[in-house]
Amino acid sequence: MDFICNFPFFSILISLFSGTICSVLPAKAAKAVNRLVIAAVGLMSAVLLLYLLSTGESFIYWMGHFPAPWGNEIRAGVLEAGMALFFCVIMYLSMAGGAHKLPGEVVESKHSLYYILVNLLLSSLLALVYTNDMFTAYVFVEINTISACGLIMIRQVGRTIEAAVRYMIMSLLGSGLLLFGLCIMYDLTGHLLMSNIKESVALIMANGEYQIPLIVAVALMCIGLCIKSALFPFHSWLPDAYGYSTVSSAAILSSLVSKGYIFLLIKIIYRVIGFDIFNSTRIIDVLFVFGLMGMIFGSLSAIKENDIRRMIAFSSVAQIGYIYMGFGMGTQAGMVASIFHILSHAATKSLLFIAAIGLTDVSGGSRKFIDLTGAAYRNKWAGVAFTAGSLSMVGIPLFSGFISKLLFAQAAVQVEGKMLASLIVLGISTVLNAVYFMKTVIRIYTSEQDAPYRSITFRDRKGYTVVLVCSVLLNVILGVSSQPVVDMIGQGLAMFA
Amino acid sequence: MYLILSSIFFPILAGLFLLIRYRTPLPGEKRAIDRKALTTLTGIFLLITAALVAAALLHAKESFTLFYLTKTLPIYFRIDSVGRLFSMLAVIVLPCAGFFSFEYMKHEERESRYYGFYLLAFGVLNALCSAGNLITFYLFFELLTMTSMPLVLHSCSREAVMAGLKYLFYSLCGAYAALFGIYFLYQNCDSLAFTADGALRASSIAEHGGFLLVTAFVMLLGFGVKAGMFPMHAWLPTAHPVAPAPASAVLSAVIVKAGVLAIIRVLGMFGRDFLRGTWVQSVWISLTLVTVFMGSLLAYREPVLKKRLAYSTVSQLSYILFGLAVMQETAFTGALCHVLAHGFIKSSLFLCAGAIIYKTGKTRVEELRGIGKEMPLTMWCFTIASLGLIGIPPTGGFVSKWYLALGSLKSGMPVFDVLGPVILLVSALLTAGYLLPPVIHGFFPGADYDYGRLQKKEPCRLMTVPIFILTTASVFIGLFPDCVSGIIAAAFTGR
Amino acid sequence: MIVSVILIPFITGILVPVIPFRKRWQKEVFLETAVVLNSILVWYLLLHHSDSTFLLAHFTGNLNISFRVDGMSMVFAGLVSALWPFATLYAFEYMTKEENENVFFLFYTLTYGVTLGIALAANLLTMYFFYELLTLVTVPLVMHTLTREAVLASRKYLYYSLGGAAFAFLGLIMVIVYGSTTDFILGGVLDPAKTAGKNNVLLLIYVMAFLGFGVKAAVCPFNSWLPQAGVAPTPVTALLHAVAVVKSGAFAIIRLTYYSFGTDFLQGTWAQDVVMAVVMFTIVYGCSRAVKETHLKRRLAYSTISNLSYILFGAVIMTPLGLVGALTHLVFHAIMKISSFFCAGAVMHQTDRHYVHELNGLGYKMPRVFGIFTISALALMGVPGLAGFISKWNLAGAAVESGNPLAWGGIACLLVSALLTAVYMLTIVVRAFFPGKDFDYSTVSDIRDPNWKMLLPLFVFTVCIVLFGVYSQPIVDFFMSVAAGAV
Amino acid sequence: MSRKKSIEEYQKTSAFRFFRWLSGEEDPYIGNVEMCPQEEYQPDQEAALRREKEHDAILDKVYDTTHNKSLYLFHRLYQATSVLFCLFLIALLLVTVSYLPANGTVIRPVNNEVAERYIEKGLEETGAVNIVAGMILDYRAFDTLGESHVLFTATITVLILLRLNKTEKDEAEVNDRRFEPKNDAILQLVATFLVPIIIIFGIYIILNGHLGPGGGFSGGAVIGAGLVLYLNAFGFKKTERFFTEKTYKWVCFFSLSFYCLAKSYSFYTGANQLHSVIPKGTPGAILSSGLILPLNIAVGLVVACTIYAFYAMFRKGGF
Amino acid sequence: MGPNLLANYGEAVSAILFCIGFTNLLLQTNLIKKIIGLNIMDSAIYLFLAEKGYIAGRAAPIVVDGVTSVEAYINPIPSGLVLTGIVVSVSVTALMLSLTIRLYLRYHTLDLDEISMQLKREGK
Repeated sequence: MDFICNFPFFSILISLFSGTICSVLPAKAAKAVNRLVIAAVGLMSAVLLLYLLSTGESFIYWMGHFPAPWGNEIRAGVLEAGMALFFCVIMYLSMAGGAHKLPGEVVESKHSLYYILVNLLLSSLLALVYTNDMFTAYVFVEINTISACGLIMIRQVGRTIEAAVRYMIMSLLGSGLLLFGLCIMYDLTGHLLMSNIKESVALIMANGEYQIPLIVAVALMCIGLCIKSALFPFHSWLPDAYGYSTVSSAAILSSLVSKGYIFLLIKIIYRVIGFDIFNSTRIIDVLFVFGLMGMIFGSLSAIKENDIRRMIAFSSVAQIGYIYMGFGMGTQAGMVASIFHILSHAATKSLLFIAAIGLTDVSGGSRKFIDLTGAAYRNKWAGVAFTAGSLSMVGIPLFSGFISKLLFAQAAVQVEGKMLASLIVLGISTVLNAVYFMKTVIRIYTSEQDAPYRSITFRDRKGYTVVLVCSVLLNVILGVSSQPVVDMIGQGLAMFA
Repeated sequence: MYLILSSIFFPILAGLFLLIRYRTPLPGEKRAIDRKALTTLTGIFLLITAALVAAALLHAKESFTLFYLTKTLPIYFRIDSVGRLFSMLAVIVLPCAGFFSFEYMKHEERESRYYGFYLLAFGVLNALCSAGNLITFYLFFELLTMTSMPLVLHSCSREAVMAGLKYLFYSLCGAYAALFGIYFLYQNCDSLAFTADGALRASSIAEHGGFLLVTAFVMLLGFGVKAGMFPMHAWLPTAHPVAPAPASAVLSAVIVKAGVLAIIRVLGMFGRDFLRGTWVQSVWISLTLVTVFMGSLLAYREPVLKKRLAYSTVSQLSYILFGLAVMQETAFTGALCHVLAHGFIKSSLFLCAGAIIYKTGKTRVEELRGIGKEMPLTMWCFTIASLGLIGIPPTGGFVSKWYLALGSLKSGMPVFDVLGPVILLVSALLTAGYLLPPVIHGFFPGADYDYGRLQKKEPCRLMTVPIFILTTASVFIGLFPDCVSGIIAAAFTGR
Repeated sequence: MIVSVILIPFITGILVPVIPFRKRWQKEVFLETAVVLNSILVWYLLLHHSDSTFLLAHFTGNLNISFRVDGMSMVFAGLVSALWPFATLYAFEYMTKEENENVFFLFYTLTYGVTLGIALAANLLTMYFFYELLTLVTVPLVMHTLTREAVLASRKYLYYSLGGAAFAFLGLIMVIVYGSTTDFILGGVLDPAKTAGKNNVLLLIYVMAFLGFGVKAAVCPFNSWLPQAGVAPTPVTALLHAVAVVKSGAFAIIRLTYYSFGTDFLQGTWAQDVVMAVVMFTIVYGCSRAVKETHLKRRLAYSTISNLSYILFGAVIMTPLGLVGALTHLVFHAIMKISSFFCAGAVMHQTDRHYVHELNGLGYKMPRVFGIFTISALALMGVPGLAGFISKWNLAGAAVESGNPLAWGGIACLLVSALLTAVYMLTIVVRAFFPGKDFDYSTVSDIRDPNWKMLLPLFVFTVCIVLFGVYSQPIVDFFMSVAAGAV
Repeated sequence: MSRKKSIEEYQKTSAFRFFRWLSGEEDPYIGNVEMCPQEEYQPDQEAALRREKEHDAILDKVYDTTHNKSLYLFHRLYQATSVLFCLFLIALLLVTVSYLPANGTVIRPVNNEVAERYIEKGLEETGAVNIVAGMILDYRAFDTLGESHVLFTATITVLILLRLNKTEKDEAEVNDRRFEPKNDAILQLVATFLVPIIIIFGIYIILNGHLGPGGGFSGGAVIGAGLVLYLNAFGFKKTERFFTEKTYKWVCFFSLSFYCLAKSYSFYTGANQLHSVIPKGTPGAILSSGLILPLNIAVGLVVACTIYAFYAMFRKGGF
Repeated sequence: MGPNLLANYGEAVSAILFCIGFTNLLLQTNLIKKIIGLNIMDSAIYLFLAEKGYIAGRAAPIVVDGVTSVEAYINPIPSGLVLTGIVVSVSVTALMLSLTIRLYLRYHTLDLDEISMQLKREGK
């Protein structure tokens, strides 16, 4: 076994451990450790990704001295490594982009706690990505949930706490369903490791003995994860949570946390249930319908919204709808599109949140559109970045959003029954996206003579600008040279099977 | 070739020259217009044009292609008998009315514009008469509308402008309806060059004959607008009263005849045999008859003289159209005779009305009591012309109406062969009813008329001579119809 | 080479705000030189084109960004590059009264490049890419004045365009999935083996894509952005909203219909009927609205809506002759409309009057401008001897020849529209030249024709209108060969 | 009936208009070509303000629960649907349950080779007599590592939520004094007896985790309970002598670090097939079963501290 | 209905409890009741797991007298899972409680809807 194979384990471990370490460090040092850990994990993931690409097959890593059905395991394939790398990049950007706002949002004495949470969140995300064990996944889902809740309410205004409560309630419902589904699954298969469950599931499907409970279990798990990732009817917690938490939190939450759950769902679909078995159930239709509804209603809510952050948050609902629509298509292509959209949406959403904060900064801290008038002139970089993000969301070629739209549409065409519905909704949703994003873009580029915050000028922050530029670049790179990424996703999915 | 071209382009260039050289000075601009020079120049131009046209007419058939719009759309000129006939009308009426207007327009503003467009319209009219195919014809048909519109709205009062626009839009509407047909003709004929006996390909007739009938009907309706045919006649009574009298004369006598000319051409293109006995013919005849009757009726109850004459024009033009719609040689002869007769008579009547307005300022019929005593020469001409229009021998109107009725009876159509002449007759009676009262009141103002206020108001020669010439011409046609019958016969066969 | 003609405007545009010009004329000379140079390059390229495809970049899968010169692109690129220098010249003079010139010229020049990109695109994806880009680079131009109206207009413009592109995108997908390639090939690229049994869906998507691209071409339910976008400075309205942008929509539809889906596939289907009905309705609707409209530029914008649908009408006849008609009108209408828009702009620039009823009597004071306006009005009406007649003739000829009864109805629409065109154009002319008896000339006393920078383009366009009206044979022949796929 | 109409009335009829059109006096559109300027768009500030006020009023009305009949009805409906929803869920799950393998029997998927090996070789491989402890701390130690971090994370979030600033702290302390049982004799006496016993019992549980029922978590909870009792009896003043926030921080830190590092070592060696140097010891002895004992101790410490910290936080937001 | 409902009475009870807890957590407006619902839900799951481990007539999995045969002990895995689950549940409950305390201190009510209303009134 190559040394590199330890990297997934290392990355989970150091991020977990750094959480502990940060608890005894002062804020400055905690920040440094946090950045360092993210960077290190990112680096390791990159190396791992290259390694996996060169070997061309995934590997399994024992967590302990015992092999498959007895001990814990983690597993690394191209997709996992790529996701880990991507999560690190986004997280780094989000943290760096929101760093300058942190003192204003969080009480000084709690900064180090903030970094602890971020580290733990990272570790839980990594664990979700790499794990090969359902129960481990459950445990880390809980870490993820709790730390995300912490990230929401670390900025202590009434809204965030309420949002945190709502978030927790929904998450706990989701966890409960997930756990219950897991238990039933365990009862039916007697295993907790994904690959073993999959074998048993295949047997069950072949025997036909426990089919009904199996499907119920799968449904429970799916719904649990849907709730956690704020699929349309379960999204009520989302706007406040994303809209009022700290910038970095919002960026991380919307681009990573929900994506972690979605990735887990993908793993469940591929590694636990089996893609074909999953597709033969009605569940994908439900996901499909919810996805479509999310695309429309999320956008509609976003249009009605008068607050830029909440608007972006509602847009996330719509985008998650896209992802579930991809699942709902039940084809490999749909899945690839969904995974690509996870990436592209994560890149874009964090960019949008960070850029939005730059705009509100120069508008007296107000997030109302009326006050944002002309903000792009006051903070040029943020304006450009926000525009780029919006264009990506709308699906203009050159940006990542276009590719995901393209992939979705191509996937949709291959699904006989769902083609028209998805294509039309895709079109409508693009129109709606255009409406609210372009409304904002035009608003920030409108200069009115008597706008109240005209005199505010942007204090140039190098770091912030660099983050913006990097995010935009990331977006454009995903948009322009998407082929390697798509290939990689395909390869990764192949490794799942 | 050069004669025809020069008869077209000389007046156009002359008109442009007048428009530019004598353009009206704006307030603040220190430039005066030498009115005398302007009128003299215009007169010379008119005469030269008339001479050129006359010379062109004398030439036997001549045809040439000026250039090609597209590969299959030549701008093609050819003088045939029909064109010659209409040219004759134009070449007499236009200079007369032109000279009349030298006096009439004395007090109007912006004379030069009037003369300029007058010459332009003359040129375009010449081109229209000598156009050799449908596209060329259509081109100048549109241009005729454009160039004659400024004549209508010359006074620039609100009503005049509105009337001008109305004229414009009605005409364009008609032209476009015609264009619709042209598109289809183009596809279904070998060429768009005029002929008298149908240019449609036999295969096309067989294939979509029904639709071609629709096309024909649309074209007839479209060109009928210019000729004041029923549903689209309304522009005439609006445009005439506001236009200067000589312009009305030209409009009513010549320009509306362009519509007639067009319809003759269209009939030729489709071929009478193709249309005869179809629903197109029936509907068309009904329309013309409705127009005839309605026009007379409206004229009868109209108090304003010029407007009354305008309604009369509506009615009389449909006589011509009726003659064409019968599609029979005698009726055709009658129709073409009526073209000439009505042209001379109506221009004469309008000029008379103009002279009265010019001298006395009276526009309503009931004001004209005793006018015959004041302007005897004018009123005599008016009387003779009126009689002609009613159809009293030996004027031109009688001959034409005779032929029309005869042709209709000969045609053997169901219903219309008798109904037509009856309506024509009734209409003639109505004509008498609306034209004779001014005459009677003019000469016999009644016992209570105050002869003391009477004063000689006879206009100057520049006005009376054109009126006289035109009246004479109308009588001449009636006395010697044979001199045109040759041309008409040739026209019927399309030579 | 082919990329350089797209890049030069980009570079020039970006340089405008960057280079610190000391005097205004320096900037003007710089811009004009660049634009003219680029146009010359384009023409050189068009005249010496080879049939090879230039591959710029792989995008994803078998999709790539590539360029090629074929007949259609020759038409459109030639048109655009011929008009642009004049429009730029005109813009110099016009913009003396507006603020933020640099930004304006930046995007104005960028638009040139993007439009050429649309024209020279070798496949649907590339075209779609530039199509979206076009929306983006033109929005700042619409927004230029930054008044509330302008902002509303640009917002609407964006919504409509992006929304339309979203549905056009579906068409792109169909071609990607069901076509053998996305390259433009006359006659279509759909693979019969793949499409078997899916015709109705494909047709539905075609209709959606048609309407999607139709948004830029202001097809009826989606046209309201165009009149509103008239708040932009006139050079923009004239060049972009009469030529570049809206014609891109029409161009895209032609590409979609003739080069991607293919006429064989579409002809005689319900989809053709639907789009034709839409187009016909737009023709009449645009004109009727123009008649009602009192704002000069908006009136012209409505006129554009109607005229664009002429082009589309030609396109949806779906015969080679229809394509010829469409192309003819594409080119001729561009010249006519840009000329009338420039007249309107000249009036606004010289007199600051925007409404039709304010134009009384201006004809005497600005005889050149209004003379040219009259000619363009007549041309738009389709008076023989001017360019408009030829294009309408070709359109109607194609419609008759197609033997499609609906197309025959379309001819009627064309003619109704021509009549309404006369109504809305000639009332202006009449007002300008025949202001009425009691008109007070002192109100127009200090108004005069604009200077040569504005007049030169106008004169050139007028000459073109007349020239094409009288002698259009070579250019129509060229269109014929394009439609036959011989170029 | 030939009633004569007045002129005005007549002029309104369509017959009259038709006649006017016939005689060319009126046209449908000629008169309409007249133009007048359209009104410019004017943003109305007042209207906007009014709208805003109305919006507020509506909000007030909607959220006025006491006076709102429909809201009350809505609540009732809400409750009813809640019950229905619950019943539906129950029905669904009962159906599922009815299809599950029968309980208590041997031949079930659950009783497979996994459980078999744990039972048969657990003692040998982990050295723990308590098979469950062996399983969670050795076979499936990764889960447990995560589990302890869940607790850690929760503590952090509670800290974030409830920990007070220096200034607030003083105030809270004053408030807290009022609730604190002041020198309750009975309580103190009982506590003096009980607390050592409880803590010793807790320690026993921890240390005996690998040998019998018990383990770090349960033992830690017991110790925590003892500490809480002590705090209640004697107040913060006393506890702060030996247990402050700093103590808590470091105890947690060291315990967790140890846990992390120890498990990392074991994972690393396991995964790379290296030999672990940690001796298994004799099964049944107190110093046996490799890392399980130290880990139990670490977990116990963390849990004890955490339980105490929770209590302190809930009570007054600090130690 | 499947064959094993009566045999699985323990699971059935846990399912009912789970649903009650779930519904409470989802639909109660009072925060404390929500937390109680959460705990009921979690407990139901532990009950379920415990039932899964149970095999009639066997002992708890603590090796007695060195007997390491399968027939002697019940399945140890569910017990382990329950242990882990309890820790998670404790953590989550603590977090929820502290959130409730915060909200109560701020808004003086435990009703989540009323808190939302107050927030909306605050208008930010």
